[in-house]
Amino acid sequence: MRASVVRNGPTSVIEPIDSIVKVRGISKAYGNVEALRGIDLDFPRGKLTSLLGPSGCGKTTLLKIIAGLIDADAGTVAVEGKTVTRPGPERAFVFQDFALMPWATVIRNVAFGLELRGTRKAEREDIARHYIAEVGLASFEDKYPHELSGGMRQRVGLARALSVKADVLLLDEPFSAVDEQNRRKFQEDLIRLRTNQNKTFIFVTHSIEEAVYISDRIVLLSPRPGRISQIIEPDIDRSGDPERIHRDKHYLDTVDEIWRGLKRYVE
Amino acid sequence: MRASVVRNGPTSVIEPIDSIVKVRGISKAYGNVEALRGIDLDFPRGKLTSLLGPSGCGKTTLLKIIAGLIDADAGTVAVEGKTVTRPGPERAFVFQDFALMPWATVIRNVAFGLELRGTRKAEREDIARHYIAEVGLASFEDKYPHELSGGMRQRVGLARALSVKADVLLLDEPFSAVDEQNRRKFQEDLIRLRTNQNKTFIFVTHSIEEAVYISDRIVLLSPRPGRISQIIEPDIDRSGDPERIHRDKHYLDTVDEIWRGLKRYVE
Amino acid sequence: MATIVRTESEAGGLAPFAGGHAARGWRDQPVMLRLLSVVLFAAIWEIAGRIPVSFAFPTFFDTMVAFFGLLADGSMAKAYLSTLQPLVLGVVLSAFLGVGLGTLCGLWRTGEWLLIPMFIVLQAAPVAAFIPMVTFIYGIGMTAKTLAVMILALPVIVLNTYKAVRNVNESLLVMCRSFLGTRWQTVAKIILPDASPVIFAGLRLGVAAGFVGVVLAELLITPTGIGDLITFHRSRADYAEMYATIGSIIALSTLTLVFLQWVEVRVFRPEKRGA
Amino acid sequence: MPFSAANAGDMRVAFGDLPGIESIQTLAAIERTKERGVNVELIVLNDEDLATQAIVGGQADVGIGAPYTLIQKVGVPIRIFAQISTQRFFPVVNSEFYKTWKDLDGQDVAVQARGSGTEAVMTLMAKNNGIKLGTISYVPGSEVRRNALIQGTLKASIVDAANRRALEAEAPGKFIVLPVENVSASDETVFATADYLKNNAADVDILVEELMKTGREITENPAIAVEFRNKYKLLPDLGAGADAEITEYYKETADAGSLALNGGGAEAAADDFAFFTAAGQIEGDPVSLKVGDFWDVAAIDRAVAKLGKK
Amino acid sequence: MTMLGHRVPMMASLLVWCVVWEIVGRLDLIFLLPPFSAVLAAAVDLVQTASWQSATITTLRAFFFGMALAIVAGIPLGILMGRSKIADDLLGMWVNIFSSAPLSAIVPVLMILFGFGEKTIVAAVFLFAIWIIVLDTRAGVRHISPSLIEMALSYGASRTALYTKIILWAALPEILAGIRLGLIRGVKGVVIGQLLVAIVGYGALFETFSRNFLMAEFWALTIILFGFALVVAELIERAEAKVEYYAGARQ
Ligand SMILES: Nc1ncnc2c1ncn2[C@@H]1O[C@H](COP(=O)(O)OP(=O)(O)OP(=O)(O)O)[C@@H](O)[C@H]1O
Ligand SMILES: Nc1ncnc2c1ncn2[C@@H]1O[C@H](COP(=O)(O)OP(=O)(O)OP(=O)(O)O)[C@@H](O)[C@H]1O
Ligand SMILES: [Mg+2]
Ligand SMILES: [Mg+2]
Repeated sequence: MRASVVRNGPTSVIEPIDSIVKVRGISKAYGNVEALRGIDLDFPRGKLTSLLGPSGCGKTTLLKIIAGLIDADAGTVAVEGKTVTRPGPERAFVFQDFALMPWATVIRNVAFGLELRGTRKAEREDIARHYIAEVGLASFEDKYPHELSGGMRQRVGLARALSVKADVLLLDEPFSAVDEQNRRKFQEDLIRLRTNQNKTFIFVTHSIEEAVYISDRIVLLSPRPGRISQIIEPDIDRSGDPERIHRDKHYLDTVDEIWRGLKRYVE
Repeated sequence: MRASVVRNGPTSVIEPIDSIVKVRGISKAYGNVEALRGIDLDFPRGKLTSLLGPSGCGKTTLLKIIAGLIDADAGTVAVEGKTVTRPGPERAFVFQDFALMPWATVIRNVAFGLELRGTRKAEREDIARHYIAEVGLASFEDKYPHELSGGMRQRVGLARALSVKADVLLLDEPFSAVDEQNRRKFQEDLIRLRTNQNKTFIFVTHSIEEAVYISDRIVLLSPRPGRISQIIEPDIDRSGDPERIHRDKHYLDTVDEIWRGLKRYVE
Repeated sequence: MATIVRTESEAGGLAPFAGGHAARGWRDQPVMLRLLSVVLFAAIWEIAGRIPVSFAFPTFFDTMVAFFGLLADGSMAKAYLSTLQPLVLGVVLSAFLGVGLGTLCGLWRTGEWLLIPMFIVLQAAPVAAFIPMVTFIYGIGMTAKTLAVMILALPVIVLNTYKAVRNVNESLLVMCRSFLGTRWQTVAKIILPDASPVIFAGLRLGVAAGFVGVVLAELLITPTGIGDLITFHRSRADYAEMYATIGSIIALSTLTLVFLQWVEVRVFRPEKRGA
Repeated sequence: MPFSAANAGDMRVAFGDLPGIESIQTLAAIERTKERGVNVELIVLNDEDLATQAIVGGQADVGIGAPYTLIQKVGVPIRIFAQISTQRFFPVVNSEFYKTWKDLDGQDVAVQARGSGTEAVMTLMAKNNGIKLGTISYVPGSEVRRNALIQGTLKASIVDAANRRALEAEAPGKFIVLPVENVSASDETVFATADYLKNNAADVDILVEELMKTGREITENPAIAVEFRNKYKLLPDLGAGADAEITEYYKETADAGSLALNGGGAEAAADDFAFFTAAGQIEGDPVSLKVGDFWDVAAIDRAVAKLGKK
Repeated sequence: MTMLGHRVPMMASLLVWCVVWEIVGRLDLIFLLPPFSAVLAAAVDLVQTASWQSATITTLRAFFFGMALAIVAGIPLGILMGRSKIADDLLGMWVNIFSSAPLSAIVPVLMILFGFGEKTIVAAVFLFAIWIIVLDTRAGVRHISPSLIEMALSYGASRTALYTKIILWAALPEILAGIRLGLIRGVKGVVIGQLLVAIVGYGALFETFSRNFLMAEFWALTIILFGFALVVAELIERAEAKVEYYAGARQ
């Protein structure tokens, strides 16, 4: 176990063996607010990478550029070698505010991605039911979002992303609207899920503990304009009891180190 | 260092040497929703006590009964031996949603408690200025709430509570609307503040880490109807670097123990 | 209360110029596009006038000429002098009465129970139908017209004020109580300041309604001011003048509302209800 | 745009005011016109100007009113083709305040509408009596003015025969009816565009004949007005109570001879020229104004030829 | 309001006012105000008359045509303005002006453009009702959480799917509110149109009754009309209550 910490300038990107998403020279400004500047980044296949940084540093912007929801001013994003210009079936987004359709039941929400692709109703509901069970919501199929707690709603969002069988899951602070205790539960579930499903996760969060707890790799961004300030690979053994991670020395070291790095940006 | 964990039925309250707030047999129902049932509790003077429990277990209700903002159906609350019937000058509340007047500057907001008591303007602004500095907002006196971040707004709420020189500060999830990194900063500040000011804090939170991190005493409530399920005194040494606490074995043990206790209530 | 009170302004900042939303929309619009929009409107009018759509439909140009003609010969000023009296009087009376009643209803349950349904009915109902009746009781003078203005303006002001007072930020009320505020302090230091933007929005809607009232009074009770200009020019078949008059009252009402909004922004923006 | 010419056999009649008991004759004539196979559609408008405008705009075919001003001013070829009735208006003042025309010098009065016959009468009489009226307000509806007089919110106004009687009945002695000398101008006429008159002569003839016939019948026997009302179910909303009033009204009207028996024509036009020029509503010398500029007498001529002159 | 421990519904106070009316009416203070009971009796008689029935049909037909047009035109226009900045800049000003301007002044102009009778009344209803529908729809579309739209896009929604499956639904609460307010304004429009231009339907009845001082009938008609406006608004409100939960859920 070792916390491999790699400082890098914009050019010295570490090249992992197999990276499914490649970000090259991405810059983005909103009017005269420069959100991102020259981001080069690779996301290894089958891993969970977190983007961490102070508020407003461009995490969401970067994630949406990868998703193809926002166009970058400069630079390219390639997924599986193909340049991204708009959303594609190989990427699925999980939204901070869940983005559930309040007028649709859980099952219709989960099956919505398939509905848009024209999958037949019976078929898509079978798939949806499978993933609803997967995220632990079996028997809630016919409830409406407003009948669920925050944590449960986010599970619906996750099931929806899973059900389109995308390779890359993009999660923008999925837990920030979920209460503390449910969040903790959900984090444990996510760790389990990540090992079961062979997906690539790109995860935005504000929480250092969360990032260290669940990530294979943490990308620290500097305040606006967002640039990569550090890439950290906590390399923590997640095979055992998830609770044990919280006492892992490397876990604690990594959290402290990141906190010390970010503290100066706070207030 | 020892985490003294005391299980108790409703009668076996531990009696600390000097308790400033005494809660006896409090029950409360909203219509046919029973929120609290038979709460007996003592809050030691000069300590920070947290109320922790699953969502909807009646934490806010209990805090507001102590504040005199809600009447209990049965039972009494006594502060300094006097039975509470309504808000009093010896108690001050810090609100989860800050409850700042958007049309008033920081200084007027902080001085508002004194304004209501008829303190002269010059005098109350002096006091307010002192506490604004105390919570680290010096030079923000003439800003309006909307110009501040969540963390800064909550500091204004805290300064307002401090400036009326109440003995007991009641805080209802003061950090839940504050972002993660600012929250962490604020927790550290609060620990410092608590040692400087000789006040009694009663603190409601959802976060186990937060409770363990800052509390002298943690009261765990069971799900609705809220009853006391456990009282824990983490007894952690807070004299040194606040960051060290996160690696304290007792801290981690206590967090895990509470988590294990609460986990069954989650979802 | 079982009944949820909904007023027009509730469309939430969406109703005419209400709320910060529309306010921003109004100001952010690029000048060029707005100019273009005006030019397009004028052009369509001009073309329609030239076809002509009807012999009674003047071109935009003729209308503008007529407008300046009316301005120059003073008949416009004279008409407005007469029209604006009941309008201003009615709106001012409605404002005081309405804010007073609305606050009362917001604070006092019995008053709320007794009065609010009345105003809900009045606001929802087509009261234009009984403006002519006012003539029977109050004749054709200022009183009748002022009353017509008030019939339209009062309900919306009362209901907005009432709603604002009832929906005062609950946590500020609790805060005030926890810091030992008295009833009067709560009203003076929390309720009224917190309600003031919505009350002001209600006043703006009241002014808009007042304009409607005065126009109806002019057309249904007795034409003295702009109503007289309209009917006079219509009877003389001076349609350009008639249109110029109609346009002028709409323009005046719009300008008044924009002005009020500007005032509102100046008065209530310092703290921009962000928190 | 609705410039569409009417189909033969269709006639859209625009009323410039809400029909009241004074409209029984016209309404009955219209019903009879319908009986004779002309498909008449009645359009009731808020204002006489609107009715004229509707004719000019082609949205109605036949208007009712006395559009001298507009004919002169707009130069659109509309022509009056028959007179229905002559004016019978009664300037009424509150006896507490005024007694004679002279007292009205500089005083406020209320009349029906801008450019209406009532206004013309008042201005003409003011001129004849050498006084100048104060502000003239416009209050549509004789009934409304009557009531405002009773309530005391108006002190001087002008009302029609029915309401004059009502005033006398409700507040005897409280009001004085001021004398009106030799006014026999048109109150209501029917008019249409020259094109319409040319292309729909048959329909127009039927209408004119029926107007003349009803006018003559009522003049002979005013009680027949109520029969008309019952037969054709006219003015159903006024209730049975209106019958007495109708009888009274037509008795008086018939006595005064104000229903046109021969459709007016050049004679009526001469009276109107004198009246409206005096009242300032049309310009020019009454003698030199040409009947043909305002009237199309062909239809009355044919009707008189058929029905005989009375 | 509670009385003797029972909750008294707010609208019940209207009954109190009816009693006051009855008393004032019986005292015969103002000739304009007959006792409420007489008004009710008149209402019963009125609804049996042929002229009321035909006036009702005329009025309702004009009202529903006008409303249908306003809804059919207003919602797409509102959506367009909510989605397209250019459309919003071009039209926003006019929509704002017309939504608060004294439209009664324009009613006489309508006649020139639409002729008489039904068409003008329909136009008046349309003109009174549409702007608030446009504004509310626009606001509804603006309020849609961007993430809901991004969600649809990220799952590859086509344009049609975006509008029919997301935008229309998500803006539904505001659209309904707009329609409700539009209906109330439409009722005002139909009456004003009928009073100011062509005297038909209820306008004609109002004029007839008021000019001839048939006060009981006048008030009976007024009550019927008020009742209609309130009932229609209430019905829409019911529909709104059904979707209320997601109005909040979208913040
Ligand atoms: N649509 C937009 N228009 C203008 N500025 C924007 C827009 N979206 C984001 N920004 C700005 O760009 C910067 C980066 O925004 P972004 O949302 O990516 O940050 P973030 O790291 O996700 O912040 P947070 O942690 O608060 O979610 C911020 O300063 C923000 O104000
Ligand atoms: N005013 C009220 N009327 C009716 N029920 C209420 C009211 N306030 C609270 N409750 C109910 O009482 C129970 C306790 O509420 P309370 O707000 O005290 O819980 P809490 O522990 O503070 O919850 P949270 O962690 O979500 O803040 C909940 O089930 C809640 O739904
Ligand atoms: Mg973000
Ligand atoms: Mg709570």
